[in-house]
Amino acid sequence: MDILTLFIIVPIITVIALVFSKGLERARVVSMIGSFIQLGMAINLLFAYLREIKVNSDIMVFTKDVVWFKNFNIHYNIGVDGISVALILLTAIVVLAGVFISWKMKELPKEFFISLIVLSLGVYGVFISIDLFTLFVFFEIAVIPMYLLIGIWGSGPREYSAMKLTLMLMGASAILLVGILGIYFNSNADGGALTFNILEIAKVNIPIEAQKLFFPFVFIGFAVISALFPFHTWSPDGHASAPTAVSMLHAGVLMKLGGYGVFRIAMFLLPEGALHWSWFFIILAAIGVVYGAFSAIRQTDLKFINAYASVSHLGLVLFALLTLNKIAWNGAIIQSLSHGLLTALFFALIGMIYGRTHTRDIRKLGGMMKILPFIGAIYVITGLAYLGLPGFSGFVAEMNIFVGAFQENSDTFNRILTILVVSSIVVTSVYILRLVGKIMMGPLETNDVNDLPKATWFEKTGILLLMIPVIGIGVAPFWLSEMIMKSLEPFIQGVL
Amino acid sequence: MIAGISIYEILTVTSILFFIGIYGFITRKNLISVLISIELILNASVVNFVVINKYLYPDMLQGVIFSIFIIAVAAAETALAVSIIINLYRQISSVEVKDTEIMKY
Amino acid sequence: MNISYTILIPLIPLAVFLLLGLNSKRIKPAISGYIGVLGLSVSAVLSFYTAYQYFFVSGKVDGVYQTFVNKSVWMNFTETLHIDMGVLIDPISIMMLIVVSIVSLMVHIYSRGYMKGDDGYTRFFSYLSLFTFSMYGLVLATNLFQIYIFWELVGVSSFLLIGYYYTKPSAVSAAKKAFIVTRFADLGFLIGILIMGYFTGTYDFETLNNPEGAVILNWASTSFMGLSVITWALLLIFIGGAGKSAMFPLHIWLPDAMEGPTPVSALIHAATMVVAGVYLVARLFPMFYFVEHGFALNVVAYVGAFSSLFAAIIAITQTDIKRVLAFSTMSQIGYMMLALGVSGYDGHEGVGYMASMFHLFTHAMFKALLFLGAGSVIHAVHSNYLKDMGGLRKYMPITNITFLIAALAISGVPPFAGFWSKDEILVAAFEHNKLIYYVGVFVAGLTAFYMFRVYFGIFWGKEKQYEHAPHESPLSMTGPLIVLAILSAVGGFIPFSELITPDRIGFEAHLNYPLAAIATGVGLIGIVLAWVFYKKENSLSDKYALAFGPFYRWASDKFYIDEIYLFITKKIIFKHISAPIAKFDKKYVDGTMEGIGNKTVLISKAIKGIQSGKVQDYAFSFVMGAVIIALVFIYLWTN
Amino acid sequence: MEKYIFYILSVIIIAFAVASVSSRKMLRSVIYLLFVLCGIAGIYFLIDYNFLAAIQLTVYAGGIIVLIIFSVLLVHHIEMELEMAKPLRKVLTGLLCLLGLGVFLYTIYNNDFNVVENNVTTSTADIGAKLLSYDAGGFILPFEVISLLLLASMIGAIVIAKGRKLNDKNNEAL
Repeated sequence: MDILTLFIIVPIITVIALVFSKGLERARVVSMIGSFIQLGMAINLLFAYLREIKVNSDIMVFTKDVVWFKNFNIHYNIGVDGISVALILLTAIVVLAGVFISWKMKELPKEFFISLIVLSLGVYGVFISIDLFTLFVFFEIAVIPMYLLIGIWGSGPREYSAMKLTLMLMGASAILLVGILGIYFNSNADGGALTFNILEIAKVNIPIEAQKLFFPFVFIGFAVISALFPFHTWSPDGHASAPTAVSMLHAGVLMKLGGYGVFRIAMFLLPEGALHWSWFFIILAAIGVVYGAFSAIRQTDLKFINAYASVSHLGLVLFALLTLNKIAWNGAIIQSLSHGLLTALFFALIGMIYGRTHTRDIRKLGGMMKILPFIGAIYVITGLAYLGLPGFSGFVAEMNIFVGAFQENSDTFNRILTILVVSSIVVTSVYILRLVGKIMMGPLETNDVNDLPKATWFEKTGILLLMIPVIGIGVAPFWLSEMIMKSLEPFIQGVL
Repeated sequence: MIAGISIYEILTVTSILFFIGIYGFITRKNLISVLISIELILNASVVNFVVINKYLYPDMLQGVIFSIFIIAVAAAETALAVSIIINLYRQISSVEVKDTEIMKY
Repeated sequence: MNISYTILIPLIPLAVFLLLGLNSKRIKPAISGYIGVLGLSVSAVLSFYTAYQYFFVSGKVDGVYQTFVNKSVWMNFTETLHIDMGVLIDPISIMMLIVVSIVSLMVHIYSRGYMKGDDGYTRFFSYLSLFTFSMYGLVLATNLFQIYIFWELVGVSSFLLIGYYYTKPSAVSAAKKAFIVTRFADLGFLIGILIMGYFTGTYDFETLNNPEGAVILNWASTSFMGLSVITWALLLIFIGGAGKSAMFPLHIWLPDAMEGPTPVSALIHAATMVVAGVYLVARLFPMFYFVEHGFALNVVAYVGAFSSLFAAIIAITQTDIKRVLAFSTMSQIGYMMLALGVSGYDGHEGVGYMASMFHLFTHAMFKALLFLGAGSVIHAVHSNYLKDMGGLRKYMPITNITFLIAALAISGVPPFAGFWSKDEILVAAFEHNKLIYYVGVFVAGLTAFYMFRVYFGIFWGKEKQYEHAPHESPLSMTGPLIVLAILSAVGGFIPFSELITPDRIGFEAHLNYPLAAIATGVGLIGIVLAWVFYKKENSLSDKYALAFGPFYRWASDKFYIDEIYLFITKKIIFKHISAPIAKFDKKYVDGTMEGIGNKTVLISKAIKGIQSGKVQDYAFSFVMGAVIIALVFIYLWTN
Repeated sequence: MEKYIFYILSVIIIAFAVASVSSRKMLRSVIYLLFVLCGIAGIYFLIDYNFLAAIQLTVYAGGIIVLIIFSVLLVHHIEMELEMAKPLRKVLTGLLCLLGLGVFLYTIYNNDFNVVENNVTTSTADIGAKLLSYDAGGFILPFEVISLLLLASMIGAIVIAKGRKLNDKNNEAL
C-alpha cells in the first residue's frame, strides 16, 4: 500500500471499526487508536518526505495515478510536497487532540466520532490530491460532516448555525466548481487533452482572458472557507454553536483548506489571473484582518471572539498569498499551521472552561487562574502566542508575512496595506489581553465556583499535543521554513 | 345518423359535456363529486367514439367496441374508487379532497 | 577573544525559568529562591568575567574596542536577509550586561525577603528569570530582529510581573495598559524594521552601523515625503524605543506599572527594561548620527528634553512615593535621551553618548536603590502614600542612610555617582544646544527638589500613627540596599569616557568646573527648598500649591494625558470604530448573507404551492397547459 | 322529429351535467348524473346503437349510479351540504374551461369531416361476433384483458373496502 493512500484507507477502517463498536468507551478508544495511527503515519510521512526529496526533485513526490472516470479524464491522482506534508501533520495532530478533548462526549458518541473521522478523511484527501476533481470531491466530503456535527451535537441555535455554515460553504463550492470547470475546459489550450491534473495544467498556458475570468471564481470559492471578508459571517455563528472538538477541527484544519486551495489552484494554475486581480482581493483580505480584529474587541462570547480572531488571522494568510511573494507565502503556510494549532488550543480551552462553568460570557467569568491553574496558565500562554509573541509559532509566521510583503515585487500600495495589516497586531493584543485580563485574572466573579474540577489527563494530553508544535515552530522555525521554501519554488515561478 | 343533425352539433354537445366534467373535477371539494365529474368526462368521450364511428365509418364497429370497453373500465374504476372512498371514510371520517392531501407525504 | 561561553549568560536564566515555571507547584518556595539567586549569580559572574576580559585584556586592538559576534541563522528570508540569533559583544552591551546582572542579582536577593510568604513565590522567581533572560537577550542582540524578539519578550515578562497580583483589578489593568501601550510603540518599531530591512537589505547591526558602510553612505538614495526612508525607519524605531522608555507621549503606562511588586519596579521599571529605548538608540547611534545629518537624533534630543521636564514637573505633585519614583525615572531617561541627542561621533565630540551610557549606569544603581528603599519602607508601613509616612529614620536606619545616598546621587551632589554622569550630560548639552542645556539644568533642580521632598516626607517630618511599629527590614533586603548604596556612592569614579565612546577610541574626560558648579548649585537649591518645605510639617507647601493654582492641579493629574488616551481608546476606538464595526458586521455583512438566505426561503415558499399535492391543482395546471399547447398549435398551423 | 329529440336530449344532458357539478347536495348531484347518463343513452338510441344504449342504461345508470349512491349513503348524511370552492377558483376554472371549449369548437368547426351518409343498423350479434372473433380485426384479446381487469378490480374493491379494521379484528381474534 502506498504511503499516501493509507491516509484514506485508515480513516475508512476506523469508521468501519466504529460502526461495530458499542458505547462511548469503545468508540473513543477506537477513534483514539485510529487517530494515533494517523499521527504516526503523518510523522512517518514527514521523514519519508525529507528522505525522498534528497533523491527526487519532482514538484510532487510519492505520486500515484489511477484512472477514475475515463470519459472526463478524472484520475485518482495523489502526491505531496512539503506544504501538504506540513498540513497533513497539522491535521493529524488536531484530530488526535480533538478526540482527546471529546473524551467525555455523552450524546451519540459513536456517530460523533464517525463524523469526526470522515471529516478528517476529507481533509487528508484534499491535501494529497493532485487531480482537481478528486480534490473537489474530498473538499465536499470534508464540508458535509460539518453540518451533522454542528446540527446534532452543537449548542445554542445549532440548526441555524449549521444551516448557515453549510449553505455558505456550499454556495462557495458551487462558485468553485464553476472555476474548476473553467480551468478544465481551458486545459487543452496547448493542444493536449482536457485534464484535471494540476501538474499538467500548470504546464499549459491557459489563455489570459480565461485566467482573468476564472480566477475570482476559484479564489472566492476557496476563500469563503477561509472566512474572507465579507463572506465570513458563517464563521462566528458556526463556531459558537459547534461542539468543542468540531470548532477545533473546523478552525484548526478545515479553514486551512481555503488558503491551501487558493495557493495550490488559484495561484498555481491561474498566475496571470492572480496578478490581475490581486489588488482587489488584497484589499478585501486587509480589511478582513483589521476588521476581524476590531470586531473581536466588542464581542462578549468567548467563541465569537475567537471566531473573529480567526477571520483576522486567516485574512493574514490570504493577504500573504495575494502579495505574490515567496517569503510571504512561506509566512502564509506557517501562519496556517500556527493558526491551526493555536485556534484549536483556544477552542479546546474554551470547551474546558465552558464544561466547568457552563458559560462562555466573559462578563460572567473572572479570576479563573486561581481555581484552574493549569488551564489558566495554558490559556495565558496561548493568548500570548496568539498575539504573536516571539518564541511561538505565530511570531514566525507574522514576521515572514510582513517581511515578505515589504519585498521586491510589492509596490507602495502593498506597503501601505501592509502597514495597515501590521497595525492589527496591536488590536490583537488589545482583545487578547482584555480576554486574559477579564477571565483569567482579576477577582473571582462568583463564589460558588471555588472547586471546579482540575484538568484531566486526556485534556492535558490534548493540549500538550497542540502546544508542543507551537513552541517547536516558534523556537526553531528554520527546518520548517526550509522545507516549505523549497516546495514553494515551483509555485512562485509561475507568478513572477 | 340522426336526421338533420350534423356531426358538428353532436361534437359540440360532447365538448360542452367534457368541459363541464373538467370544471367539476377541478372545483368540487368532495371525492364523490370528483368521481361524478370523471363519469361526465368519460361519457363525453364515449359519445364521441360512437358518433365518429357512426358518421364517418359506419361499416366498422371499432368505436362501438371501444365504447363498451370504456364503459367496462369505467365500471371497474368506479367500483375501486367507491371502495377506496369507503375505506378512506373509515380511516379519516371524511371524503373531502383537502383531507386526503396527507397522502402526498 | 573567544566569546562562545557568553551564550550561557542568557541561557542560564532561561533554564531557571523553565525549571521553576514548569514545576511551580512542586518546588518549595525557599528552594526556588535559592535556585533563582544561584542561577543569576552564575550569569553575573560570567558577565563580570566577560567585562574584565573585554575591557582590560583582549577587547582592544590598536586602541579601538572591537566588536565580537557569535551568531547562527535562525530563519532565512532571502539569500541576504535573515534573522540571526547570537551574541554581540561591544562596550555598550557589556555595560548593559553589568547593569542587568547587578540590579537583577540584587533584586533577586531582595525579593527573597520582600516576597516571603507570598502564594506565588516560585512563580515570581520564574518570571524574574524570564525577564532576566529576555533582557540579556536584548542586550546581546546581534541584529534588529533579534532585539525586536527579545524586546517583545521583556514586554511580556513586564506584563506578567506587573500583573503578578492578578486578582487585583488595578494590577491587571496596569499590566494590560503597559503591554498594549508598548506594543503600540512596537508597531512603529516593527514597521521601522521592515522598512530598514527592505531598503538596506540587512538587519545586522555591524553592517548597519559601519560609518563607512554602504547603508550609511547611501542613506539619501530613496526618499519619502521629504525625508530619507532610512530616517523614517529610524524615527519609527525610535517610537519603539520611546514606548519602552516611557518617553512623552507614550509614558502613560509607567506610573500605572507601579502596581507590580516593588522589586519588579526596581528591576524592570527603573533600571533595566525602561532604558532599553536608550540602549536601542545607542545601539544604532552611528545611523542616527550620520543619516540625514542627524535629523532623527535631533528628534530624540527634543523628545528626551521635553519628557524630562514634563515628568519632573509631575513628579513634584505626586503623593504616591512609587509614582514619584516612576516619574523621576521617566525624567532621568529623558535626560539620557537628551544626552544621546546632543552627542557627536568622533573623539571628545562623543561626550553626550558617553554621558548617556554613564548616566544609564549610575541611574540604574541609584534608582534601583531608591525603589528597593521605597519597597523597604512600604513593606514596613503597608502604604504607598506619603501621608501615611513620616519620621521613619528612627525605625529604619539602614534604609534611611541608603535612601539618602541615592537621593544625593540623583540630585547630582558630588561626589556621588549621579553628579559625574549628570555633569557630563550638561557639558554635552552646553556644547551643542543651549536650549536643551537650560532645560537640563532646570530639571536637575526640580529633581533634587522632588527627591528630597520624598526623602523628608518619609524619614523626617511628623511621626504618623502606625498600626504596628515599623521595623527595619531583614538582612536579605538591607543587604542589596547596602551594596547598591556603595555602588551609587562610588560608581561615578569609573572612567567611562575611556571605555565607552561612539568611535570606540576613548578620551580623557575632565570636569568642566563652572558648569559643574552651576549644576551642583541648582541641585543644592532644590534640596534646600525641599528642606524648607518638608523638613518639618508646615503649610508652606500647600500655600505654594495654591499659588500655582490650576497649573498645580494639572500637574498632579499628570496633565490629563491618561484621560486623553482613555478618550481616544474608549470613546473613539471602542465606541466609534469597534462597536460600529461589530454592528455593521451583524447588520449589514451578515444581514446581506442572511438576506440572500431569507429571499431563497421566500421564493421557495412562494413556489412551493405549485407542488401542493392537490390533484385538482395539478388538473388545473394540466388543463391549462393542454389548452395553451393547443392554442400554440392552432396558432402555428393556421398561420 | 329526430332533430328535435336530439336538441331536447342535448339540453337535458347539458343542463343536468351543469346541475350535477354545481349542486351542493350530494345525492341530488348523483341523480342529476343519472339523468345525464340516460340522456346519453337516448343519443345512442337515436344513432341506432341500441345495444350500446342498453349497456349505458344497465351498467351506468343501473350499476355505477347505484354504487355511487350507496357510497354516498354510506359516507354522507343525505341532507349534508357540500363545501364549495372559492369563487375566484370557480371563475378561473370556468374561464379556463370556456377557453378550452373554444379551442375544441374552433378545431371541430375548422375540420372538414368526411361524413358518409348511411343508414346502417348494427345488430347485437355483429357486436358479439366482433368481440369474440379470433380473426384479424377481432377483439378477443382486449375482451379477455377487460374481463381480467374486471375480475382484478372486483377483488381489489373487496380487499380495499374491507380495509385494515377487519384485519385488526382478525389479529385480535388470533
